Amino acid sequence: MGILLNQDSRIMVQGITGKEGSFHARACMAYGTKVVAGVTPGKGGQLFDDEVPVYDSVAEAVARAGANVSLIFVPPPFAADAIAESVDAGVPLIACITEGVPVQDMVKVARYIENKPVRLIGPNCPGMINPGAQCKVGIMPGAIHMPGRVGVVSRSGTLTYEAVGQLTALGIGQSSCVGIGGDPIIGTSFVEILGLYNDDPDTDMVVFIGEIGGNMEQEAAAFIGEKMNKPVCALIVGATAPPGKRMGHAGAIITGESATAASKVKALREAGATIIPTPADIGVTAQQMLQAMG
Amino acid sequence: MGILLNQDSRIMVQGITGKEGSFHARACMAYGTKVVAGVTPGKGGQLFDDEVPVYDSVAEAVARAGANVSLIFVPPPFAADAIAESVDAGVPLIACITEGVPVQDMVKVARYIENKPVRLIGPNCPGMINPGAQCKVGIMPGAIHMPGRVGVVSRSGTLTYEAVGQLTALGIGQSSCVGIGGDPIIGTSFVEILGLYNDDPDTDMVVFIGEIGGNMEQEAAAFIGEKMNKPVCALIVGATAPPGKRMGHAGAIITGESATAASKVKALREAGATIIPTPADIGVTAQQMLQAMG
Amino acid sequence: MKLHEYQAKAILSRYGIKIPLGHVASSPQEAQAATQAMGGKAVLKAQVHAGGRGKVGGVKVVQSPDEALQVAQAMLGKNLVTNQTGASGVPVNSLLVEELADIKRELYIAITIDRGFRGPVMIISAAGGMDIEEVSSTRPEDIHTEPIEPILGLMPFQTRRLVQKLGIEPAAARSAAQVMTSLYQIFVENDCSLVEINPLIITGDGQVIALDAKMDLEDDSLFRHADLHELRDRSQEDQLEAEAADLDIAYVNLEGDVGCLVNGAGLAMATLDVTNAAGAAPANFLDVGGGATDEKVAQAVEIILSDPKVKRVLVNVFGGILRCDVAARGVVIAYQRRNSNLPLVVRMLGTNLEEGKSILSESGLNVTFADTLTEAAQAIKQAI
Amino acid sequence: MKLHEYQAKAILSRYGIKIPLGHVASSPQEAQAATQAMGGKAVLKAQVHAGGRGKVGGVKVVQSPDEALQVAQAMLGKNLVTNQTGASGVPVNSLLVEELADIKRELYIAITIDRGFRGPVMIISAAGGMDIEEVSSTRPEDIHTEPIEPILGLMPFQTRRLVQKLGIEPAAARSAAQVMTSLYQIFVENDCSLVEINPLIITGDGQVIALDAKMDLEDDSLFRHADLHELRDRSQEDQLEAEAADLDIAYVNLEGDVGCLVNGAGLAMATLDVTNAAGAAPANFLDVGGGATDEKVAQAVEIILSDPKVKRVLVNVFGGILRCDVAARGVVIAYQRRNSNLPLVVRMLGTNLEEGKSILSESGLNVTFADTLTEAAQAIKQAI
Repeated sequence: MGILLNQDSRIMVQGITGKEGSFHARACMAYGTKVVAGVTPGKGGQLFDDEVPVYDSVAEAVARAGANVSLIFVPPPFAADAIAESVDAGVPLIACITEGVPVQDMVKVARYIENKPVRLIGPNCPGMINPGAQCKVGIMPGAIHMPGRVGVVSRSGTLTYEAVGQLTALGIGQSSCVGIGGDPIIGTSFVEILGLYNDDPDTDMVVFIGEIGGNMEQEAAAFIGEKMNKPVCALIVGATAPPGKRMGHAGAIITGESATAASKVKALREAGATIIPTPADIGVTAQQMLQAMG
Repeated sequence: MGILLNQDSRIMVQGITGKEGSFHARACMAYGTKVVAGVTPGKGGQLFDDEVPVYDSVAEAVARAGANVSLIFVPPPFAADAIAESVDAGVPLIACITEGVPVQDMVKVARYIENKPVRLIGPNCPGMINPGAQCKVGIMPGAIHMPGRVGVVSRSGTLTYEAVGQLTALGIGQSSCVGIGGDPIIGTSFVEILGLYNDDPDTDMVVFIGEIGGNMEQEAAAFIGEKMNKPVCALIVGATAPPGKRMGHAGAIITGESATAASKVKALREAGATIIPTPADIGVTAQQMLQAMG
Repeated sequence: MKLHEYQAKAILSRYGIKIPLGHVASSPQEAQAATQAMGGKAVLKAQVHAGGRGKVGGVKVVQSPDEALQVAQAMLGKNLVTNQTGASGVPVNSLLVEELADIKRELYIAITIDRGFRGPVMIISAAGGMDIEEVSSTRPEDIHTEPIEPILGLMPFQTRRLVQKLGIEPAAARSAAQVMTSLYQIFVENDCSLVEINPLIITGDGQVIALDAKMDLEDDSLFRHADLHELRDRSQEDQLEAEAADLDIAYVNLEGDVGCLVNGAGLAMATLDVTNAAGAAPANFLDVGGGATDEKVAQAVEIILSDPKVKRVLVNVFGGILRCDVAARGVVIAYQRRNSNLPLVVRMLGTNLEEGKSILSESGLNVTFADTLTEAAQAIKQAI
Repeated sequence: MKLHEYQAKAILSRYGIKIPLGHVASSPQEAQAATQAMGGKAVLKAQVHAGGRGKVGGVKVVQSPDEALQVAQAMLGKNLVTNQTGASGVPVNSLLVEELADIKRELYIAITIDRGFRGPVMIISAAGGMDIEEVSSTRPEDIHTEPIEPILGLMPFQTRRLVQKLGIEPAAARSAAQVMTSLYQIFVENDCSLVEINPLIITGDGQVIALDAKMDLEDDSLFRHADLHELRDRSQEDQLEAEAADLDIAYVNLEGDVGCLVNGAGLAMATLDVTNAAGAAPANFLDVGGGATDEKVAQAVEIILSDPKVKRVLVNVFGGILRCDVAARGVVIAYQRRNSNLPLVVRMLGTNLEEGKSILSESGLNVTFADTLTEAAQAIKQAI
């Protein structure tokens, strides 16, 4: 069935009346996602596109529309509030797409959600999709996906689409795809997503796409080495980025040995992951592994 | 064996070189308690009373002396720091005797210790004692206690001694006695201590002593009604205190219906606890119950 | 520690909360001039550390400067007795002269510490202007409580929820939310045990104004607020209670004639309970504390002996931290200093008991010893 | 956003951290006068947004006002090239003239965000004055990292531990701990991504002074610090990078000749990787972002085209949020505005792909289409 999302996922869009929110709410709906509510304070009572009720608060969206997943598009200064509102209302799964959330806001949010029964994906992420359940909670182009048994996880947006595009072009479907986000502080780590794929009976292998910067890929490598019982193929991008330069993602800045592509590739290889040679080889590498698995 | 403490409890005294700390460290040692370390920043390297090594930090006391219980006597402005230092060093059990800790310091400490493997007793409490293990971690007069099978729990200091004194005078020993403290925000509630007594094979019954103010006694009553499988006799003091007056403990201020003695007595009686008619009847009530139990 | 309304309002104003134009007057002439400056009409409010002043003439609207003069003359220098004061009341040493407000709605908003939540909660009600404890017991559904996570502070989604519960019209919603946010900041930054705006009013033109304000500072945190400590007004406190507080002794003045000295708040309450049960009435609650010296005990006993309604004294000490000989010595010192011969019942237990008893026996005081709480209560009942 | 040393020090000083007496000079005469005022000796420090200035003549001690004049003349108005700048360096527009310090010890102290801890950590080392990344790789045991729990803040037990690790003598310990506490306050209250004092010195007479200071503000939080935003010095930034930043485009100037326009940081890095792998060298990293309009794409392409080293352009767009037709239209607009005929390789996928292709085909530009990353890299290699 894939991870995080399933046929019972009922999505509310926080910021549905905004430019981004409305565009992507429509795209999610067009993909088949059950978008059951929108939330925009002060605009409660409206109907979005004549079909989705808009509420003033998340609590109302939960109580009246039975929403159980939040998809957040509010502007950066209000993102922490939107996340906290969903957590407070007991929403168990939240994807925050918003880019540019102040780091110290996320420091606080990270503490707030600790030990609470909630999973936050992002912020600054493309979201997640489960093609088999026709459920898309994010900004990825739905059409490139196809149902299948390969899990994809990445820090990035368009690079995830690139990976998915290569897979689909070769007829390899996806159980789920998750972009965990590129910010310094995010809700869910690589390790946690790998753990979900590991436990998902409908995922046979995982395509893992990391980047330079930080040491999350090393943590993932440790998990792959110790716990993962499914094959993983891994790509690290940014090998040719100049040191000390910031490459868009707050994460993609090389500081210290562990942040280099070489260090990450080494850790993943030693953990038993198959290394994808270049970003152009994602699909073919996965194909070879699937063939080897029989 | 009683609760919280046992023969393996190795106590460090934070603030051992202060007036209160040194007095009570000696009293604990005289009782038979294994006081293995003292902590006073800047005084590391000294020997307290020619036998207890003093360290600059809790981490050192843990590493070098194997301390596993902290007893805190530092002045109120430094109490939160002392607690946090013990938590940070991985000490699993802390009793903070200090009276007058700023409430907002405790608000923060309460969040900090949440979900950490640590139990904090107090602050503003007499501490805890396990007569059978000859282990006293607090300021209660050791001599009035005797080993036995009755658990005592109270918010208060001297009133706990009163209760113990009455029990011992009738030859009724105690498995453990715990004073949880009178401040608005404390580390461990009545309910948690009742739970420990409930699970302790060496406790046959519990003497419970509550006060006016707050609604912790109602929570305890709910626990007694639903979970407690041992008899409880309960006293509530402050019935004749005038409403709206603060009676020393920050807790003992009557606001709202649930804070009254009558409301608490009712809840406890309905939960199946035996009500101790007046503070003078603690011992005899326990005696009658023990006789009834056979 | 309590603040006066005008002191609390000055702090509110510093945090951006709107308050009425006002002037503190300590003489009738000042009140007259202030009323004149406000256009001839004003409200005069007695500045006392007690609620319930409105029902007993502590708040008066005046229609002219001359009326202000007369009303101020009648109020200043007198004691105000409300349902929250003792029979003697509290002195009115200053008046807050304020412009009259155009009240459309009256709301209640406060922050205090919730023990169960272990942190601050905001309490709101649309039934502002009333006694909130009465609202709480008669119409609990009109009160909403919002816990505030310390790591996040009061979040916008919470102020939106509160504003919605209060049914505040959109025009005033933003200001009301801002008041809530500021109030939380005030609570935290000043280590309050209570901040309360009752009523928070919405005016005809949609302004949100704190018409009254109450602010209690947490005593244990005053050491980090030297500036606030200076706002203390001792004239508003019970003199014996204030004296005790200076000595770090917990003391509450009661109505009976049995002076009580106990160590420990719980045992002190228990002592009140058994004394009452025996048919005697305590004159006070007094917890001398654990680490007391003989001098501190002596000062505590002197506070008791200086209370004219006290006819007999009960000492109940469980000698743990406080040793019995120290307590005994303190009692004797105080009786000698005060030259008192009031009957004395002493019940002591614990460390150095015998020494304590002999100190008292040899002192020549009119002392009766008791071994148990019951005996102590009986003895004090008969000690008159 | 980076601050100059003198700006950072002014903030440190406001939080009670001692800094040397200093004066900012933007002319040689000012430097001379400031040196005179300091008693004739001083250190002149180039105010540039780059580390490593000491090794390339950016910090000079002068022994007289006249020497200050000469040194300042040599430094001001020139570009300083350090190991952290590009080949053209950064302009020196001002000097910090500071009194000489009596250095007994040099320590390192900084706060930044630790991703693993999800919060701020304090980093200290007794090896102050050196490049901390070098210390970190060669002597990791000399660096200590202390996580700071946001709910508690930096606690005294932590500063005691840090002071002990640094082996600070008791006389200076209290000041050093106070510096740490203030530094955390600075970090939080100003939404920093980095604050660093290197070196923090202890003087012969036991004073603790910030001899150098670095402060980076987190860009995403600048909206709540209008005052800090004003401290921005655009002269220190790469002009194309600054222009891109103003347009909210992530752009990094590189050394090659392939201008790259990509949407998404991850895909942009992947594009650099495959371009390099094919033997061509990127002139830049450019992430135009997801919600771009044709005008924004046009401006991004114009930035690329205005870079004189660019000889060919690679567009790699995964049309999800950004539609292919919008991207195509933007590219055409820019080429037309700039009147450019540089070879163009376009690889597009996703929404409105065919429309995008036909816009480009019909534009008359010298365009080659590619379907895959591999094809795109090969095409750009040959497009010269």
